[in-house]
Amino acid sequence: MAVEERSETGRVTRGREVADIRLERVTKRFDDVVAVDDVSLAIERGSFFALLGPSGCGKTTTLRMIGGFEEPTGGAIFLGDADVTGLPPYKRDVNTVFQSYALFPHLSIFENVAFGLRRRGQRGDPLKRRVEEMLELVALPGLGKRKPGQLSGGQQQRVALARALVNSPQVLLLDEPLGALDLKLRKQMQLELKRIQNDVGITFVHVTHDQEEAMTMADQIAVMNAGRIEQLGSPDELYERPRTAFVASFLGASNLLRGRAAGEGVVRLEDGTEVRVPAAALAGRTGPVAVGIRPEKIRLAAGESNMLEGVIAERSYIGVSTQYIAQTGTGSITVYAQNTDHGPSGLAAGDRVTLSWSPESTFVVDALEEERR
Amino acid sequence: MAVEERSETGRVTRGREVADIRLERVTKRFDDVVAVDDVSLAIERGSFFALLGPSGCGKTTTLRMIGGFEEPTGGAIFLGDADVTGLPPYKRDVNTVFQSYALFPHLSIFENVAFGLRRRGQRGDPLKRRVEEMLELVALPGLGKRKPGQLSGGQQQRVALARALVNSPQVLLLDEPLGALDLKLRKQMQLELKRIQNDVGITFVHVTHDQEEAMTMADQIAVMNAGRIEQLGSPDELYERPRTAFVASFLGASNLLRGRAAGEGVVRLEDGTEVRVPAAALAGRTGPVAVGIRPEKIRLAAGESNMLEGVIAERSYIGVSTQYIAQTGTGSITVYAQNTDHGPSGLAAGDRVTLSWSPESTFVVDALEEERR
Amino acid sequence: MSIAAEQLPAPRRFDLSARAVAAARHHLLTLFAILALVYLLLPIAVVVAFSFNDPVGRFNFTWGSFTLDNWANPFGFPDLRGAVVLSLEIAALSSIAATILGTLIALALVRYHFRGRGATNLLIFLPMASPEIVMGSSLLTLFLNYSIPLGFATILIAHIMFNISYVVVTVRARLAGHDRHLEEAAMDLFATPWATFYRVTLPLIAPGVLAAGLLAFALSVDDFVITYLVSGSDQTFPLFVWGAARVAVPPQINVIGTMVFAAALVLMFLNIAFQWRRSPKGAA
Amino acid sequence: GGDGIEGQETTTGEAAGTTTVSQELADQLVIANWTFYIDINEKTKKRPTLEQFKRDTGVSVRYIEEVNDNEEWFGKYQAQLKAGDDIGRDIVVLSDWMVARMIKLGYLQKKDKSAIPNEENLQDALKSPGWDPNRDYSLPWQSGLTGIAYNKKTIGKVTTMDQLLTDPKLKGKVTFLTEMPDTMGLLIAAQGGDPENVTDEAFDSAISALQDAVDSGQIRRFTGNDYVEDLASGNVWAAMAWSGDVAAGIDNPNIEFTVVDTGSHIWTDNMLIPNGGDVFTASTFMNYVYDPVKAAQIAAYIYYVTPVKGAEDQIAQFDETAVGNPLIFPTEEMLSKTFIFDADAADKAEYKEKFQAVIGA
Amino acid sequence: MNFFHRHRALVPYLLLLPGLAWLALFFVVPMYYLGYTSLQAGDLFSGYTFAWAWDNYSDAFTLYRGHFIRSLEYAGVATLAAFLISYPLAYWIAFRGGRWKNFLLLLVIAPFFVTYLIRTLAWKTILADQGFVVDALRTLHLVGEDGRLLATTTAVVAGITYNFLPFMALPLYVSLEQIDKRLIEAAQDLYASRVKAFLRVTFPLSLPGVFAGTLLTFIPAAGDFINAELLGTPRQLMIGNVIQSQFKEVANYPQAAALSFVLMAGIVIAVLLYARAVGSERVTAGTAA
Ligand SMILES: Nc1ncnc2c1ncn2[C@@H]1O[C@H](COP(=O)(O)OP(=O)(O)OP(=O)(O)O)[C@@H](O)[C@H]1O
Ligand SMILES: Nc1ncnc2c1ncn2[C@@H]1O[C@H](COP(=O)(O)OP(=O)(O)OP(=O)(O)O)[C@@H](O)[C@H]1O
Ligand SMILES: [Mg+2]
Ligand SMILES: [Mg+2]
Repeated sequence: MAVEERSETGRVTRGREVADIRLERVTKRFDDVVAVDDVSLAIERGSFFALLGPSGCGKTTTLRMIGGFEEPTGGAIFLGDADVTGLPPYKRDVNTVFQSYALFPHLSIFENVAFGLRRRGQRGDPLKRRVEEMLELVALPGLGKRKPGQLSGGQQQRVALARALVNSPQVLLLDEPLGALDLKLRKQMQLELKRIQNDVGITFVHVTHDQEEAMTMADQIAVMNAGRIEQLGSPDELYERPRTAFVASFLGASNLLRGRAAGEGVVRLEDGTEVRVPAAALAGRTGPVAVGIRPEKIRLAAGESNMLEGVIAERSYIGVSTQYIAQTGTGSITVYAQNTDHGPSGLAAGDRVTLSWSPESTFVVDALEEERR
Repeated sequence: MAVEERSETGRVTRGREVADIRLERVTKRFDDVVAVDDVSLAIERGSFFALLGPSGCGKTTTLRMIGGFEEPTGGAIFLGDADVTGLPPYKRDVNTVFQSYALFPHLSIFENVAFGLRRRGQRGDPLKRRVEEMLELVALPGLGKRKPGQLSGGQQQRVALARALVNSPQVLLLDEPLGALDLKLRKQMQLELKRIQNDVGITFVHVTHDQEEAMTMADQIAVMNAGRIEQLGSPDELYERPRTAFVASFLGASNLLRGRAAGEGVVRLEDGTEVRVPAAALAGRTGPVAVGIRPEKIRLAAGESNMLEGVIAERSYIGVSTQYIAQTGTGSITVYAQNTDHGPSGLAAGDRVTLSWSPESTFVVDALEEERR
Repeated sequence: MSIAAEQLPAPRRFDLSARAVAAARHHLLTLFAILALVYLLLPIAVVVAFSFNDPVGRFNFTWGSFTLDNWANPFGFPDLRGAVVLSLEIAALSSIAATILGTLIALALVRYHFRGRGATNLLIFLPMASPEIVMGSSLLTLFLNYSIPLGFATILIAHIMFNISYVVVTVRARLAGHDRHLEEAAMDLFATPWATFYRVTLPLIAPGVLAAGLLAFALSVDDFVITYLVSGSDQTFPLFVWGAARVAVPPQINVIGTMVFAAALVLMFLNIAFQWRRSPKGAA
Repeated sequence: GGDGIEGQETTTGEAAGTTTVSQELADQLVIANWTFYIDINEKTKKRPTLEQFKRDTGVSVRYIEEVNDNEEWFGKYQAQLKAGDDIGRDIVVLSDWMVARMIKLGYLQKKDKSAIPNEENLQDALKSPGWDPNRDYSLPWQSGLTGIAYNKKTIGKVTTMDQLLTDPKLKGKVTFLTEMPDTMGLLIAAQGGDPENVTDEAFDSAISALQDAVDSGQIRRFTGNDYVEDLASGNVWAAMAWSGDVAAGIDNPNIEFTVVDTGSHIWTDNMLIPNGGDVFTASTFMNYVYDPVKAAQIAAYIYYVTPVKGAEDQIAQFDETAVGNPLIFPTEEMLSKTFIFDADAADKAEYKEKFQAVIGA
Repeated sequence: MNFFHRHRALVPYLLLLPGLAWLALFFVVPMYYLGYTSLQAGDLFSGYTFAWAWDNYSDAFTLYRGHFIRSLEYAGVATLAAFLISYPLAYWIAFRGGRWKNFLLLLVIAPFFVTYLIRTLAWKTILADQGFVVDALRTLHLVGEDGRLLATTTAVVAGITYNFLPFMALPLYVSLEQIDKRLIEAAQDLYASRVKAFLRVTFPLSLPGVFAGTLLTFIPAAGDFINAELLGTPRQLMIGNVIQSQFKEVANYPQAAALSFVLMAGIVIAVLLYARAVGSERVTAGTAA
């Protein structure tokens, strides 16, 4: 797999010529709260980078330090090759799309978008052309005269985007820019954001607590937890090879089964079942561990080398797929079966099944106390 | 399939002894807006009923009329066998969980839950026991002394639920009760709500604009649009056999292809391809129609009787499945392939593919102008 | 499913007696509210009416006959003009000064986190919670102790002092409604702190500042107690009224009172209309 | 100043011959006086005497009716006077006992007698009061009587203090004066005491009578000039009153003034020059109003007792009915019923405190 | 400009400095001098000097206890009356005002725009013994033939109530207006009748407004002297009248200062207790409408 070599945490030394943003051991403390804790990070030029994590984990704080709205308590921040640690926001070639959009309510849409250009001394026709170009890019031509209050949420969001993009910044920071939109609009804006990033080709740093959003949009995701980066990598890497239980459960559903390492590539579960895992995944671990399998990787039939017997406890139809919950010797296991055929298919509650999955679909994380609720 | 017989629309006459709520030609007008337009509806006792629809379609208004907070402009509302049309809320054996929870901020959790019981004259130990029982049911024992402001969103939601349930109403109305929660909590609460409904066995009427939520939770769904009910049925019925393009696209993604009816069970697409559909689906239609196929029902290989040739234009990894967009003669078609195996699989952008699907997975709706944005 | 048909106004039943009671209660409240408004406005009606009175003799409180003379000659009473002018001068200066000082405090309170918030809030609150007579007398003792001559300057000092708190509260309410990130957005868009202030902050708070300024102006024009204690030989309009009240209130006082009232009403109306125009939905 | 009598033209006039700075007239003269204490043209609201003064001398007058009560006025300016500040008034008119206090405190300037040749017109009886034997600081403005004013329509005749204090028909319909010498003088006299030499016993006994009337609700208010308004509006039916007010200030034929048989107070208000006032201009004004013609003009309007000799002969030209009016020219019989309040007692702290406690403020 | 960025922590203090300095200099420092003056002794002629003259305070309590008590009584009754009048009014505007809300609110604060003294004088006209109000009441036999309104306790309390009513009505309106209407629906949903819904939900939720209004009405009412002076008799005089006359007529500054100080101290203590209980920001929030 091409995945392994791409991920690298801790001090990033490689690829300095393409690293657009670099955080070196950045810490931010508010009185007694450590909001960001010794984070190092490199973000490639032109990439779509997502910061993902639960509420309060320090995503916004990290972004604000990049933008210059907060000063780090420790560490340094580089944009390109320049150390910008002490620089005020208006001296950084970075623009931000705020969660609440922060459109200037007293200015027209045109003037909102023109704001940054005007501050940099642009005037007259070039300015006008540039702003209109940008309003076209975000599919809002002709609305320049309105005030922000007269636009819908989705439109406001696009104005915020245009206002930031029009300055052709080196980096665009987005703090949960879709948080306030409803599901449908959100999906639509996700596509649009992605399209725009493709078009303009600048670096996007996108903060979100929605793993689906992060996975569909980003090239690289950093999963944060309690001020630290738990894992950094591409979406599939994080999804398929989560390194911690936190990452595993934060990115979609997963079945985590307690067990103990029992030799090369084998984990013995609590009920004695042996599960084969990729040798690399277990690498060096001994003692209690947990093995994880994504619900969609499990077949409701024998056939793969890992197997468990169980009884269907619950079945629910969710359109694209049907979700089964099977009671097994090591606890309940969730399985998704895609509804490739018409009508409710196959098994019903009470049926006995054999669940099977391949060792390659299995990952291993440190054993944890149950984390429920 | 057992589906067909279950659906019955129009005036519901069957099962009056089990219809818990009946709306007869109910209309609600606000000044010049018709919020609810001649809606008739019967909801079975003990069922989990969802009202699904886009913002502003009249869901809340319908619910508020059932609850007694609005009076219908026309028509009648029955609870059980009693006409309750003119009755104030406090005389209806119905309780509501409001979208914003509407917890009394000045009362403790205990007193919030006890509120309805006290109004009905319950006092002392029985009251205390009942409230504590209910707090246990919603998994909040021991929090009775706190004020609502000291609880998280999910906890508040559960208090709102307990406050309504404690009165053992005939019917529980829920107005987007999960709207304010984040994704993870939302999923969790969905399960819990479902569990509680199973436990207490009363009728739930649940308003939402999230089709996933409606589908996972409800026994019956009414899809509303512009004040009217477009279709009413079980989740799988609505999903697999949507009767209008609106319903089709509101419940998940679907590929809609324009064509014309071309004889018994056949539709000819614009590029000449013939698509087989269930004879019943086309029943009697002639002229322009659209055929629909859900993305997950399409295989990226030949094998089923309907086939289209195409080129992969885009591939994106979304964890559970991978989404492909294929360019074909009749337009772009979305396909979901479940990631049953480890790692990014199969096709890449630019590859030629054959798409195939079974006639049973195909539905037919009236041809519509494109509805975009 | 939904059968397109005419709306049949289905027969609706309701509890007639319950409705009657509800209606009565509804109107009882309305009646009470209207009486309360009458109570509030009655004296104003009297003030306005008597501004058109041609009093019999010196005293303007029994109705003589209708006249426009008082309005034709609103300052036709010795010293009245001077008092009004002084009031306006003091009000203008004190409201401007208090608005500036108070706005700065409000900005700090809303936009910054700092130690001493609690103490600051308290210091803002106390003047509003002190009886005027105490503030006036304490200022007087200060001035007496330092032999500061009473007059224009001392009145101005006092008015600025009691206006600051009201400005802070008004501007803060206005500021709190705005997104805290607006200034950051401006800075993000290359606006220097100064540009941020006058391109974003100032326009945003302008309505609040204006409202605060008007409030301060009104409070200043109306103040009697504190002014009475610290005015020395200068005479503001309320002091003039006080002096006149002990002898004979000329109808011109009603004229001025009515004019002030009308001006304030017009300003308030403009403010409401302005807010309506800014938020087209009419939510002020 | 008031209404357009601001003077901008430079001064010419009779004082032009004298050269010292202090002998030069100022552009404006500021006078603080009691209300209804000078002639006024009801139509134009202008004051004829002051207009003439301006025409004759070029000095415009800012005339402020701000004295309602000696103590109140004093309290208002005390701080400034004590600090030696200019209170912006060239002449102020205050009662005898207050003049005594002001002289004692050094708040006054001496008149420029050379500018007041008309001072010789001063009534002989007033020429040498104990507290200013040579009239260095003061010159009487008007004298007056304190008696009872009543509404004969509503209450009939009220002639005794006893009626004021106890008549149940007058409950809540009576006002007394905040000026201690007036109220206490009349009360002491009514109780048979000597208001010209007040004893503690007499004072205390009068105070307790007053207290009783307050407690019972008999007395509605204690007032300065403002009783006039209450009397005219019918809120008050009988009041302790000053003679001129009733004659000149109330257009109601039902209101009558009477001296009290047991003793009415006769008092004098004096023109004074507070520190900071322009002595020469003020003195010029004093001289002006001591012209019998001018004095008659004022007296004919305000109906107080004029201190200027010869005014009686001139008054007919202003007001026929004023000729021989006992309020302006009291008869011997009236004067026999009057007293002058004990000047020391008037400013005695202990008495004041007791009196203040009763009147409530 | 970089200075501000680098010393961002200083900026709020720079903003606060001028205004707070003004308040400190002309509100806090005068309080000190008020205390200082209240301990002076002497008389008008020889001047007052500092002498730890505690008897000013004992006098304040002995001589003027009645005035203090009366002030508290009147202010209390007026506050209650203002509450009883303005609560239904504020409720009506907040819940039934609809699009007229702003206009109705304007009517409520309209009296503010007529000079306080003129308003009070207007009451004097309205309540005059010969006025139409008293006439009407006499015809209705609600007051006796020679009864009156002016120069009674009723008039003084009514005047105070009137003059400070907007201080009560505004915070009440603000707090009522802020109540989420769905809470009332929720209460009705939970079997509370309209009355119960009001008692259990609406009223408790409006308490911050009640507190703020009470404070903002009671405090100035307790220090008022104009209503007693213009509408009352010596028997209605309040502590405010005493203070103003001690200052402005008797010129007994120490005594006046001691009285002021006692009044202020009492009120400050009450306010601090109150602010601690409710939160100072919430108290002041009530005044911004
Ligand atoms: N100005 C501040 N003062 C004190 N603590 C703060 C401040 N800003 C943030 N914090 C704290 O720092 C932590 C991280 O906050 P941050 O806003 O970065 O979280 P987040 O990941 O963006 O969360 P969310 O998804 O809720 O926006 C939180 O515990 C927060 O309470
Ligand atoms: N009180 C009201 N006055 C006027 N129009 C109203 C009122 N309540 C609702 N409407 C209108 O009626 C229509 C239906 O509103 P309703 O609240 O029922 O929609 P909804 O389906 O619940 O939407 P959402 O998902 O946004 O909550 C909307 O057009 C709305 O604007
Ligand atoms: Mg955040
Ligand atoms: Mg809704």
